[in-house]
Amino acid sequence: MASAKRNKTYRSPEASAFYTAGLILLGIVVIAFIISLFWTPFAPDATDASSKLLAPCLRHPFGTDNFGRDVLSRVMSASKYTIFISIAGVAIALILGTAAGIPAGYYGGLADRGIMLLNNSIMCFPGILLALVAVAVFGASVTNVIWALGLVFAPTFARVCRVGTMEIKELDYITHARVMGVRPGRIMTLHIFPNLIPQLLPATVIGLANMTLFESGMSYLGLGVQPPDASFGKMLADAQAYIRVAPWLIIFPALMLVFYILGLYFISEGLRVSLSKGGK
Amino acid sequence: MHRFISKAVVIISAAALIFTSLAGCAKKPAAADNYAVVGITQEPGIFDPHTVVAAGDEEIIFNIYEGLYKFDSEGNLNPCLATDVEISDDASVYTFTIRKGVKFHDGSDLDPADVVYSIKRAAGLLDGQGGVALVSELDPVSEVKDLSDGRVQVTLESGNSELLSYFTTGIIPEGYDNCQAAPMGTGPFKFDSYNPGQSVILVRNENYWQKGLPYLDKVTFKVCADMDAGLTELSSGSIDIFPYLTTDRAAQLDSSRYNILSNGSNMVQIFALNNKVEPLNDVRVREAINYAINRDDIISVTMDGAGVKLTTAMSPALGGYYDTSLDGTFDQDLEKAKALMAEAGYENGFDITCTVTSSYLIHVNTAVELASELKAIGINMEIKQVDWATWLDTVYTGRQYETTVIALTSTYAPYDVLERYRSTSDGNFINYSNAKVDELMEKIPMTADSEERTALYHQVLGILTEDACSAYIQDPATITAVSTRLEGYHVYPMYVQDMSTVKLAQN
Amino acid sequence: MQSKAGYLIGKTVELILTLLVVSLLVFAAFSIIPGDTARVMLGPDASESQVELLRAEMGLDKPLATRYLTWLASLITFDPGKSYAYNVSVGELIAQRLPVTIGMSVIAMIMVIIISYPLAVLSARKPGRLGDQVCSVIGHVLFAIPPYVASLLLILLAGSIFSLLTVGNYVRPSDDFAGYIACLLLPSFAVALPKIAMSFKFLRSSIIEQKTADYVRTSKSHGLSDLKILIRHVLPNSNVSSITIISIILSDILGGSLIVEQVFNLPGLGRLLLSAISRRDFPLLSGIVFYLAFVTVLLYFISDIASSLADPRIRLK
Amino acid sequence: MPRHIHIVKVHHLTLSFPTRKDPNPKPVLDDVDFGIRDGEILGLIGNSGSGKTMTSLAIAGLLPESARITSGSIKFAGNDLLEMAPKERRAMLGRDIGMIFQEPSTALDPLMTCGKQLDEVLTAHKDKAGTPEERHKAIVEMLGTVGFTNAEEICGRYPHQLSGGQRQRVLIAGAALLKPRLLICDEPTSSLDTVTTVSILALLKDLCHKLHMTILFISHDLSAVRGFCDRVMVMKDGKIIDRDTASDILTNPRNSYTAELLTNSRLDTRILGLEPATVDYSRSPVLTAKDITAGYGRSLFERVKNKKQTDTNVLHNVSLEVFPNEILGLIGGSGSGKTTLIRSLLGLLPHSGTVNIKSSSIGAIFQDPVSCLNPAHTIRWHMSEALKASGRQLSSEPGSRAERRSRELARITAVLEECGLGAGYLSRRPNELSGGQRQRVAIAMCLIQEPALIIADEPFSSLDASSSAELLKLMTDINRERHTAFLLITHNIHIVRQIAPRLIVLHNGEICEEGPTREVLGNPKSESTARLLEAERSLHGL
Repeated sequence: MASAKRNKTYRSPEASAFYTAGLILLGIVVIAFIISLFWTPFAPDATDASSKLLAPCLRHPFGTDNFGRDVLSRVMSASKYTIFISIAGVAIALILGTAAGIPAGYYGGLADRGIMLLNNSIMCFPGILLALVAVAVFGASVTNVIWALGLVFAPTFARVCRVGTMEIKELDYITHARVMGVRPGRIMTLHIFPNLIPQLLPATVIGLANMTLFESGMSYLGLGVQPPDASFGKMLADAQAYIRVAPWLIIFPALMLVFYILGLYFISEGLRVSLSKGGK
Repeated sequence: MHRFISKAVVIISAAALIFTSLAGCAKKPAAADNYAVVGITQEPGIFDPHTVVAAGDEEIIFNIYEGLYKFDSEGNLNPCLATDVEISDDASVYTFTIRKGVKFHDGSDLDPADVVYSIKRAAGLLDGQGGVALVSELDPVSEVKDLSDGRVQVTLESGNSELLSYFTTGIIPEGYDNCQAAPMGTGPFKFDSYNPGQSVILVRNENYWQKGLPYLDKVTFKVCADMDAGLTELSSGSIDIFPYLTTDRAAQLDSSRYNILSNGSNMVQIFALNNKVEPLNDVRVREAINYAINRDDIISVTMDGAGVKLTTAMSPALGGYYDTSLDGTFDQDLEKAKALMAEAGYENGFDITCTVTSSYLIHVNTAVELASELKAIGINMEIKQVDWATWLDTVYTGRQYETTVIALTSTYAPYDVLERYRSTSDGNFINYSNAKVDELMEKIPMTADSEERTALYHQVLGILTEDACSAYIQDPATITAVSTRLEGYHVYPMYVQDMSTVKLAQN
Repeated sequence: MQSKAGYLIGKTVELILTLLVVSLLVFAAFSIIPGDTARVMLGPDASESQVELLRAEMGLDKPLATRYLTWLASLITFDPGKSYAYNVSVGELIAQRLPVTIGMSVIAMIMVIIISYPLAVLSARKPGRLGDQVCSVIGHVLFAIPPYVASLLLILLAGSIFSLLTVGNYVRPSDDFAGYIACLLLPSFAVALPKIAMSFKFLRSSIIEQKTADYVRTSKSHGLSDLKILIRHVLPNSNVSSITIISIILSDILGGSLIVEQVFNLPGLGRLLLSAISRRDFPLLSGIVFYLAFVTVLLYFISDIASSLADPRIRLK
Repeated sequence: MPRHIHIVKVHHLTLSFPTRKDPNPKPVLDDVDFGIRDGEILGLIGNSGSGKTMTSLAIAGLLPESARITSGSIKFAGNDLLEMAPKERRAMLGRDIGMIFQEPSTALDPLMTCGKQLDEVLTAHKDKAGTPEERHKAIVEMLGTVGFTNAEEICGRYPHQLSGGQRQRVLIAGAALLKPRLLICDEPTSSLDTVTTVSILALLKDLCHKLHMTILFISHDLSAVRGFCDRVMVMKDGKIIDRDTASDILTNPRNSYTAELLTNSRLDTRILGLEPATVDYSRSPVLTAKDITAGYGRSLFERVKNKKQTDTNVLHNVSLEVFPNEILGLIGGSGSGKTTLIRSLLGLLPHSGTVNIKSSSIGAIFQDPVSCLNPAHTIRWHMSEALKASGRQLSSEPGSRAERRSRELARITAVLEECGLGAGYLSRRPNELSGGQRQRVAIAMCLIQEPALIIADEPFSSLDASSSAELLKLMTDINRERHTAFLLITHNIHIVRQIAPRLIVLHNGEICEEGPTREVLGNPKSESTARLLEAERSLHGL
């Protein structure tokens, strides 16, 4: 197939639109995060009884909450947990998933059945349930949330890896490598894994988004990031009582949360579009 | 098969449409609305009037059980199942005249034997109880006698003039031991059912001895996850009465649909410092904490200003027993606080944990505000939220904590408020120990003269303040939202929901 | 026919194996709790004899394998012990809460189907047109809004706009069925929203994919009308591929309703779960977790069977 | 309807795909003008992208929505198709114009039985529908006509239960069911093997006579129309560049493009001057395989259900020997077990019997040039990976790491050079190479391991003629100069005849004939060899 010559700089207009929208949305959150590492307008957990529930103004562009804490500062510092938890969780899920999925797909047979049985069993716990239980048993802390979510998401990656490996291992270049006498470990890591990246990349990005959904849900239930540290989910839970008198308490964290998730969705969609077009 | 599936989809969709349209048309039945729904934020657990601990349980069973005496909404102690009491001069013998014509929920009559059984049970005098009082305050009771003339005589080990308020403990039928599963008392409402995690339902007691009461047919205590969940239900109309609101939340309610009642609660919100753990065992550190915090700000943030600032262990609501000279002792003074910290060797501050129950937003919020304020003197306070049961277990009973925030409730009696500062008291969860206080608390019940007693109370309060045994914050107002559908609700200065006087509004 | 029975047996064996692993996972999770379970449950204040008593009551003094088997047996008989916090049978507690969670899930699923299906068919008619693009963008945005955030917004809207739908007012189905449905509509919608987007996206692309399939061209060359091709060929084929996604959506809805219940203060399994978590009520917690997973495993099993019925390629191998 | 000389008349048809950015693009069909005579078989030949499929879709009225006809007209039996209402045009499909397509595996709805799908042709045209019984009768009759002896049974089957050839017959039955006057066949045989192709072509020709149908036959392979079409048109870049009777075009191409197409259709080895090495059959063989029996296992459940039944075997007791320097040809139809045999020999498949290889390694090259190289890595990586795997790595040799690296590089470059690829290819990735170049890299990867035997599994089948020829030359050069033996699996008898001194014919998992190539092909003893030869001859005229 001569058309397989892929021009690397070419992007379909559809993919470009997704990338642009995604990067803008994600950029807002990431920039807020980076700035928050060095500076926030106020300390995010500094209370000030004299300026509570202020509507957005020059001093407090996002307003203040019921403690008089600056919502902008809190939103900025909340992005830290959201980004950190999603990246760390996905990293764990990715490592566990590939470590289980590639051998399962490559060897097939009983090993595959065993791994997939465990995999499917984990996937049978509806969404957030397993993470909630893990946190319930081991206690609510950022580390536990990360491990729990990593574990919950690992099967998704394992599945992608397994299916991809099963396809790739039938291709001639893998057969060739086997004929040449390349060891299985080397085949899996150097021959198969690089070719899984086009499938893993969108899955990773969407994993970041889904993990954020879960993390914010857990924080909303009070089982994620603990106060007074700010997280989007907890901020929203606290803001629920002021939904009518201080809607900015809901709007800004919700917007940032949705920006982050939507940005990731758009990027993964862009990746999917461009990778599927490029691959064919 | 695929055709079957397509058809099934169509049928299900159609069915769903019909349901939704039906649901749209359905109107609530207008009749039989002689009921009230009260929102509570704690899971009820114990319905036995003698083993009940949590205030959240007491506010429910207040409607089921009655004692010989009963508080009213003003905080006065009135005769209830007793018509009268005679107290001996040394305050060691109480003789109650039992009211006649009172019936239990099962229709049987109240007689002195029931009273004897109940008080013995509460005081741990029944066979097989091993002398362990279920109601620890009644431990001094040594003998309960039916005088066979409609009177019951209670004898104490030693004189105690402050004990009458504990005879509010519930009276149950003689020999009855199934209070947990099937509560049975003489109160205005009968126990109907308990759905764990959802509700407790009470129904009208037709045979209530106070004629004309109660007005309502049914009262439901509905469990809400927290105040905000309750608020949501309140605004949607599925709850009629919701106590313990904060002012800012109450302000959001539609005033045409809800009356907001506010009252001093006679509660003492305490930033409890465990006197036995480092570095809080150092009085200078405790003082520093007291000087570092700004009570006005906390009241502003948590109650929107609706609270009375406290500097000591008693609410000014107790009138003369409260020592006004202590006002202003611990006004915020950061310099002094820092100096005290330095003196104690903590000029760089320290880390500490505040274990607070997530069931009460006011306490969580207080903790958050405290954490922010304590930063100023270098104390880095981490907040650990636990559920109510865990809090009770680990903090209150287990005393495994560093600091906590909680509101202490009490009957309307100064002795009850201060009893917990005795070093041996079950309620002494801050591990406070001062021999002088122990001595004074021993002396108070023996003192018949009320002025002398007041002076002793002042002395105790003075020592507590001197020792800065903990940081006292406020007496938060009890703010209750009551649907305009109802009237006759009274806010008590203690943790009860008296539903007997509540009735439908006349319009 | 023989292979059909074989397929069924194979799937059933898989189902049972999966359930066993699921139960093992749940059991393991509650067996590796740091420290003594009975002590953790009773709190530090309990006396050693109380702890001993509870340990014996829970069978904690027996070997792990025995405990697992006992627990497994109790699960199969739908009687997994007594809740520690409520002192009521776990089965009974779950049964009480089931109407809310199941009701919400069913209503949400119906909403997903009746909203996303027609939209997907319409959108896929002319992909790339304005209507299609608007639907797709809205879909992406909905997809990114967590259900509880959607709930918050809906509460705000519902309070001021639809006074018909009362928030948090749960009516038992035995009392007033229409009221029961009505009180679940709004929370169900909040749960359904992102799933509507998900199912729309999947159905749309699956219909578009099927429309370009070779057999559609064949049918066109046979002179069939577009509508007939859509109904007789495109939709059945895309339905077959949708069965799996529907079972995934159902499981997601079940998970989502656990959170949304909390926002709407509905007495469902989610709140029971959270209260079990906060009170460290492990018998109840493990019961809820296992049965929720059980329902999901069953859903996947049913979806496998359904797709085998719908797809002769699986049925007649 | 009056009879015309031309059943279809295409007048100066121009067609393009305008987009918003480019409203006047280069037309896909440029002034196409031709007629199809009643009753003839007209071949339309051209490479992909030449516009032949668009032409057929334009006649059928199945053009993609984005296509715009800018000028011209199409008349069918005198009626202007482009003036008709869409509904009328649709009604003509199936009734007046039938169509069959390239890929029979996906051209039938997998969820519907064949009978039902054929029934749709009838119900779609209400005037011809009739009662269910009548319809069923018509379908069974037509299935009989297309060569099914078990027509009733076929009706109840789902597409996946049929073979490719059977599916194509069902599709033909569907297209011919209403006895349309025109049957458009868009590359109907390109995914079928030679034997099946021949039978399908025979069927079409038969139908043409029996049902008095006119056929427009579209193909990219000029040789496939030999002996089948009456007339042939050649298309290039949307234009018809050549048209004549079939025999004229095939024997006497009038322009270079047609000539090129013609050479592509056969592989002319004579001009390459292939010189394989001479073989000494007295030496001990490099590969000895004895009694190879292999197959694909059954699922666990099937094994539990029926313990006695053995696994379904594809190969039965196959024994063969490959001698040093030899190029051994292995031919067989599809399903004969060629691939299974190779996988067994390479140790990729569990099998019984013994395989004895007198060499440290054997090389292998495969059919598909797209997947023969790992797209994630450069050519250099591929080569050094092969070197590492062979154990001939230089790490044990003296010298610094850099020296070893440069020596390794030198070896890699030398081998690539030998395979006709310069050093410039080192840093390229597979997707930057053509199919022939990729196969060369695959051979180079074998060579760097210095094997005594290379197994080549249909290496030419996906390559164009010139690449095939070059690859063939490379293989014989290697054979001659390096004395590497080859086991060459192919379905192209022609190639085997040229370079392989010895030949094995595989049929149904057994060796049915073995011996010197000239003898076997000159005087086939088994029926299957004869059939392979016959199909080859009728298609390619060799």
